[in-house]
Amino acid sequence: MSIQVKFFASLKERLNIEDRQIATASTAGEAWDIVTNKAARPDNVLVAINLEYAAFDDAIKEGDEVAFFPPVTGG
Amino acid sequence: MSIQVKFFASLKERLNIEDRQIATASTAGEAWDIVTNKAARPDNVLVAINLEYAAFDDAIKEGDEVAFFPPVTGG
Amino acid sequence: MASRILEQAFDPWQLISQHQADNKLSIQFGATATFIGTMRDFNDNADVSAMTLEHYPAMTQRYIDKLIDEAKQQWDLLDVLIVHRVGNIKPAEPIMLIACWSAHRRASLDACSWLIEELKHRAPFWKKEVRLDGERWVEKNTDGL
Amino acid sequence: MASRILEQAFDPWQLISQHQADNKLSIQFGATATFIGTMRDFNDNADVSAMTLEHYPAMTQRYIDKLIDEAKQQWDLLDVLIVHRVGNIKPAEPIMLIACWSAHRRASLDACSWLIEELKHRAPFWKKEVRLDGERWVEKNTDGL
Repeated sequence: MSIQVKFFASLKERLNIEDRQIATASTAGEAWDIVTNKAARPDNVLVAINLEYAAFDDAIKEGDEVAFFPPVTGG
Repeated sequence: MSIQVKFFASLKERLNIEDRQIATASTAGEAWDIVTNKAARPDNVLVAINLEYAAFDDAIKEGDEVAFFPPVTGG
Repeated sequence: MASRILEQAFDPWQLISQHQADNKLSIQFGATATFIGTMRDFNDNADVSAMTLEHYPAMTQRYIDKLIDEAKQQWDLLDVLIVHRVGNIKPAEPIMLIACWSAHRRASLDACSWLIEELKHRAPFWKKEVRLDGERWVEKNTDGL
Repeated sequence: MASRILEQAFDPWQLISQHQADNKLSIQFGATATFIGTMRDFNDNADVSAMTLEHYPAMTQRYIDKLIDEAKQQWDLLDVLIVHRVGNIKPAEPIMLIACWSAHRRASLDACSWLIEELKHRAPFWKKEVRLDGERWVEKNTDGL
């Protein structure tokens, strides 16, 4: 078991990271720090844990999928 | 030249008048009285003169078309 | 901009699609809002098996065109299509079609809502229902429902 | 109720017509409100020649289905169809289709407006424009325009 970390759209391009697996992390914010090597978090970055909107401080566990992305612009 | 007087929908059925020509009348209300033989005016009856909403007191002249109808229920 | 009064049943999606193809709206429109009013088979809890829509032909066409002009003055619309059925109508047949095209969504959505209410409460159409208990003129459209 | 994410261009009127034919809405619906968002060829005054719509596949489908559930809780809806395009989009191609069916007009109109804003501001899609001056991610959807 591991934690899947995903990035989308402009954030994916800017950080040049699409998809990483990490062994463990206690919060979404810690997963961000591990994968981005503590890159500054843009103010408006959105977080989803297991396909639901969440916050950087929310707890995660092994097996979870954490995603980071910019404000959405669909429709 | 004369004045064309028309009735629609439930009003046409109730009065049993669809279309009449009268020689003259000074207002829409007078046209109503002439054609209906002074039938009582329902509270909610609508009036149009030359295809535009109007009032019973509005003036009409020869060549005009005056219509009376109940509240509309389209759409 | 177009308006039509039809005595025959119509396919609303086909008419909208055709109108859009016929009118070179080009690629300036970003939003299309439509509303279709369809005949239901019940009203006020009494089964309705058919409906007759009477209108005041000369005034109806003129009034609908006037509504389209007013909508164009109030909102930034690229095109409007209004189709209204008259005559004998069976359940599940469309009665009214309104389609509004605009660059941005708010104009087409707001114009469409406004046109619905104006058509229901001001345009000279009258519905008569054929019900289990006989024919009956509809006396009043519901408010905004 | 149905939602689809499509990678190919679609004909919105054909999809709505087909959905209505496939789903036995019978004769209980009196109102259908639809909204189509289409790609324009200009935005912020810079010519846009194409667009790429990225999304978060697993979350997108789930999120749209959740929006449909929420709309059904808020309004008395008989059916909802949502289609959203992803991938490479050319000007004049539809991006989003929302169709709501209800017995009375207010439910379908209000649900349609609400779903537009939710899809624009909450569903995980991202637009990247191909412009004369290069590619650019759209940073923010306009508020209610």
